[in-house]
Amino acid sequence: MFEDLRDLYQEVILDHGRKPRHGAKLAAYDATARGDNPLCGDRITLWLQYTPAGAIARAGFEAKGCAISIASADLMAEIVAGLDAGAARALADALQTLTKTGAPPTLDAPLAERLARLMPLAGVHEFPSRVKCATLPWHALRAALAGTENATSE
Amino acid sequence: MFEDLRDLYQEVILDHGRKPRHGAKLAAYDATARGDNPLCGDRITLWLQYTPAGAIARAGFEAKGCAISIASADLMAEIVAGLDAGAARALADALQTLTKTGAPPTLDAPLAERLARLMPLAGVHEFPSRVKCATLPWHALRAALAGTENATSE
Amino acid sequence: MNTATRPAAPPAPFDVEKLRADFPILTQEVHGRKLVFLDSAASAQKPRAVIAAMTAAMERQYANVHRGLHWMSERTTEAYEGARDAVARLLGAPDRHEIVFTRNSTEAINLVAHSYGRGVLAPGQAVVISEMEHHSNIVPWQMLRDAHGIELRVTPITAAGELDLAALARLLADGKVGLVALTHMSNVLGTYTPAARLARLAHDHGAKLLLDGSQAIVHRAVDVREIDCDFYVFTGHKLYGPTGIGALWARRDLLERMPPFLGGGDMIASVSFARSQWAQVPHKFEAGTPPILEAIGLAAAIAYVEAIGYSAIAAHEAHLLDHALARLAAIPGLTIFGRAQDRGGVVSFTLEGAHPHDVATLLDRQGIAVRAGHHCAEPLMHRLGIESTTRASFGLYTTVAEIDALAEGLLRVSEFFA
Amino acid sequence: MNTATRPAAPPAPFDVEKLRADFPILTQEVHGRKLVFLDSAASAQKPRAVIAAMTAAMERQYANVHRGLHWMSERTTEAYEGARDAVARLLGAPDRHEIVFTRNSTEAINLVAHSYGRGVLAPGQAVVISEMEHHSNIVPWQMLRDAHGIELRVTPITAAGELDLAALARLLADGKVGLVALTHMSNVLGTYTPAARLARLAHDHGAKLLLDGSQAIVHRAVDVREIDCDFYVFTGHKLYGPTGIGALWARRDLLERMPPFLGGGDMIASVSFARSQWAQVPHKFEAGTPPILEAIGLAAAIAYVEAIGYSAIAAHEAHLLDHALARLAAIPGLTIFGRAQDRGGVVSFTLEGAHPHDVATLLDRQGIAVRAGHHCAEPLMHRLGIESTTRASFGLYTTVAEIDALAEGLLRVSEFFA
Ligand SMILES: Cc1ncc(COP(=O)(O)O)c(C=O)c1O
Ligand SMILES: Cc1ncc(COP(=O)(O)O)c(C=O)c1O
Repeated sequence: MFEDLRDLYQEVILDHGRKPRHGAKLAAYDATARGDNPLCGDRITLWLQYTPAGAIARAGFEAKGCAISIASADLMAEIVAGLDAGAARALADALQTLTKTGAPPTLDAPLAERLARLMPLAGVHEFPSRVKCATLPWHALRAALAGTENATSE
Repeated sequence: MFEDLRDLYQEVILDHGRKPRHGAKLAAYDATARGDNPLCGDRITLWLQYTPAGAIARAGFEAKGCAISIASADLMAEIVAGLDAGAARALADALQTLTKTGAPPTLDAPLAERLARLMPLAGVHEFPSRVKCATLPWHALRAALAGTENATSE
Repeated sequence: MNTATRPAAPPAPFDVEKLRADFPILTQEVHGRKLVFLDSAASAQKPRAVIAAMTAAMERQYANVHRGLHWMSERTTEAYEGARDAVARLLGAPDRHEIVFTRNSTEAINLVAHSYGRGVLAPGQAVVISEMEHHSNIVPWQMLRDAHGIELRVTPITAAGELDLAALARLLADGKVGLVALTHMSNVLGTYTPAARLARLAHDHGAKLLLDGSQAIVHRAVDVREIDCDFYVFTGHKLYGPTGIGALWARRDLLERMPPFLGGGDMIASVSFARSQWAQVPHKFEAGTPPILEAIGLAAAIAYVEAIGYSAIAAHEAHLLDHALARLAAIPGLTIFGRAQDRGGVVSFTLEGAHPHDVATLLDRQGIAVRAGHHCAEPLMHRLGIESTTRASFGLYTTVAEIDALAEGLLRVSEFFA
Repeated sequence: MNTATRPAAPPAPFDVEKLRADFPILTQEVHGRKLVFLDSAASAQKPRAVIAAMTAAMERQYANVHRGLHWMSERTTEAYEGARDAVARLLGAPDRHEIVFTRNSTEAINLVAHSYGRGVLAPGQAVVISEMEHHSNIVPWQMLRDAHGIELRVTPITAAGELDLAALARLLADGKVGLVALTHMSNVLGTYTPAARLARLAHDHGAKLLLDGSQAIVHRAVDVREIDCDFYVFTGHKLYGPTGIGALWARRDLLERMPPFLGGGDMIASVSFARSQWAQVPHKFEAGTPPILEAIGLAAAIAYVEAIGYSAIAAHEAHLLDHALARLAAIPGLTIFGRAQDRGGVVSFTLEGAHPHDVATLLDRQGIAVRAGHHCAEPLMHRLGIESTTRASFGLYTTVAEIDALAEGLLRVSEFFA
């Protein structure tokens, strides 16, 4: 019955969605932002800690959301650690393309590797109304990096 | 071609529409009111002179309007002379019924006779959008009798 | 119900399968499965009668209204104004001039917030809404509060999801409340509010009552004279009619006192650059070319519902609701929100271990259309301590078999996420 | 015209008889005579493509938009948002988020008068309109004037019925004017206004330009980037689309600065009783369930017009206009109003000895539908020293034979009243 849903709900997604590894506020942080999906009430708060050089050291989040958005947030938190703002934004762009088209854009080696870990989110492109679930955490990331406090996934 | 229009444009109408007998402001008057048809911009100003006893002595009007509304105003001015306010209002009601249904309501003798002279306006009931042309002067009459300055034929 | 002016409903037995044949969309398939449409509270499907009325207008008899002296315009004006009669009859309104056509319920409430709120209420007065309002009956009052210095008070609901009438009475006690604006039926909890009691309560404290009938009018006969409220709004697309049309009923004396809302053609008596004069009600509130085809479609929808009869519809839906509550309650981990004594055909719930979005997506793959989210009632979600629910809602075409399909579908969803 | 994003119009020869077959209503009879519909400027007839698109939506693919996660809602959302793309393409708008759906032109102008007028313009600033505006582009500014302390200036027209640009420049000279709001084509005189020059003139004096394209967009391609205006509004029902829908285009930065107009569902990012946050543009301006079916119908109308091509339509209508002006000028006692260099397919006139109402009624009996009255332009009537005119207006389906029927019909009317 749900065979075709396996594209959307891959094991990685179900697993990160159920048991996120980074689903907590950071004790100390340098930036934070909230993301809202006005269409459904989903919400994420993201915290970032920067390295002295200004790259992302750690990310943590609290979210109310579906399996897709929690998994996306958790994968994001895992993957952006170590990236500077420019690279993190490039990855956010790539995720956007991936979830809209299903195909990963070409990126340079270090980013390409991280993007590969996001591939389980590619299936979302077949479910237009769910794309925003996957991108909401990344909108919050952009907002935190820009120093804005709110983002929406419209 | 226009046979069926003879119901609407009877000779009496065409005649009063072309050469109204009462189409002028009264030199002295006791009441006045303006009537507007917002749907087409037609406009009538009506003046009434009362007898010492408070009946209508004379009526005069200035109007911009179609053959139907001018004829209706002119017939009205002719017919209401001598009526007290109550009788004039009863006639206005009767005209309303006549133009909406095509049939004259039953009235007492003196009024019935006057209503008979309005029968040429009965044909208007077949032309719903023209009913207001015929009733506009009578709305102004009601307003003048009530001491209000404006009436519309909505 | 005002039986005097309402056409007598034929006491036909309610045959849901026969009625379903009136709705072409119900034979559609989704993801290779027969459509089970349980999202009627968001917007209902349209019977052939509505589609045919709109098509006939466009194919055979159409022109702009009110301003035309030619045949097509006269006939179209009659049809448009005939729709006003139909709405007046539907609501039991004493005077057809009390019906104002709007785009939807939302615009109708905004009209009242603007024209009554700014034009009649004075700064320092208060408006009362409840914890279970739709955003459309919250945001316009917030905007009024911020622009016009009106206090906004929120009356609580009980644990059962009913209005707390004692609390409402306390909110009204100081006599500052000019308007009470409440839903007639919650789009989340299904709760009917006790309309006539609310009217007495409001009036006893010098306040007017507005009822948001967006959901209520779909399921039950409404008579504004019996209720004795002051404003009533509803939206066409939930009542089996087209989008793009809604209606406001208000007492004539209130409409007369309210300044206009939008300016433009058709709402004026005369225009000069120095100053314009407004047309009489309801035209004063209908600026520009109105939703003509939509009014014609709405009139057909009203006639359709009246022909079936509200009592038959209500009986059918009560049966569906009982069945749904029983079936869903038996599903492990499922929580139903709201347990009002008097409730209509919507059921909101959460399922343990599965977010409402995921539930909706998995049901959709089984052909079952439900809604998931906050249902434009975020404050109610906060009140309930949740972010969102899944909601199944019924129309007159909903069947017991569809409820069963929902229950079975939910069991599969639970398994998937187990 | 922005050929890059507009689909190439096939250079098909313009065959009016073939196109007429697309409009079912044109075969109707009125008073036993073939309908000659010369009232398209009031509202146009609908091609089969529009009727079919709306019917298909209601029969096969419908649900509420934006909030649904199920197939019917996703598809309907795509169709609704696709209509936004179609409007953006039609207007040459650089960004689809700059298109706001409204009920009609009237609501679009009210939206600007409210959100830009009260939200951005400051008391003491001025708005300029012209002597030949439709009430819809007068009354909202009067209401703004009276509520918000904005000065309303009226720029005159010349004897030919064109804007007096020197006078307009003088009105702008003191730099107080924040907004110039002008028709792009007069619905009475047919005059096209020089849009791009108006934009330069307004901008040179620090003012924004709003164009009322209700009539213009029907007859001629519009490109808001080429014109370089700031706001553009039009209404669907004149563009062969359904009633109940219109659109506002505005530069994104202006939309961002404008506070919302109506409050309710769909226009918010989050709602709490204390305060709500607005959604992003254009949703901030679309409260409640939008005109979904109407957007779908409008998209079909736009596609229909684009497939024929504006250049073919404009050429056909120019020919009709020349013919009409020649035939009517030859009728004794007939006065035509307006003789602008650049004009579109409407002709307003009076006939000696016969009031416009009587003319319209007598033409109607011959099957000819024209409009009589002030055409929602009372101040223009005053300027012309009259109360009303008769107006014949053309659509893409109008024929030379119909113009001839009008001319002959008018001769009969003259005889009747002689
Ligand atoms: C020039 C002009 N502006 C505005 C309007 C108003 O359009 P609507 O009534 O659809 O809002 C019209 C048509 O009536 C018009 O011709
Ligand atoms: C209770 C309630 N009020 C108001 C509305 C708003 O209706 P609309 O979006 O048609 O304006 C809805 C439906 O969305 C509703 O359920």
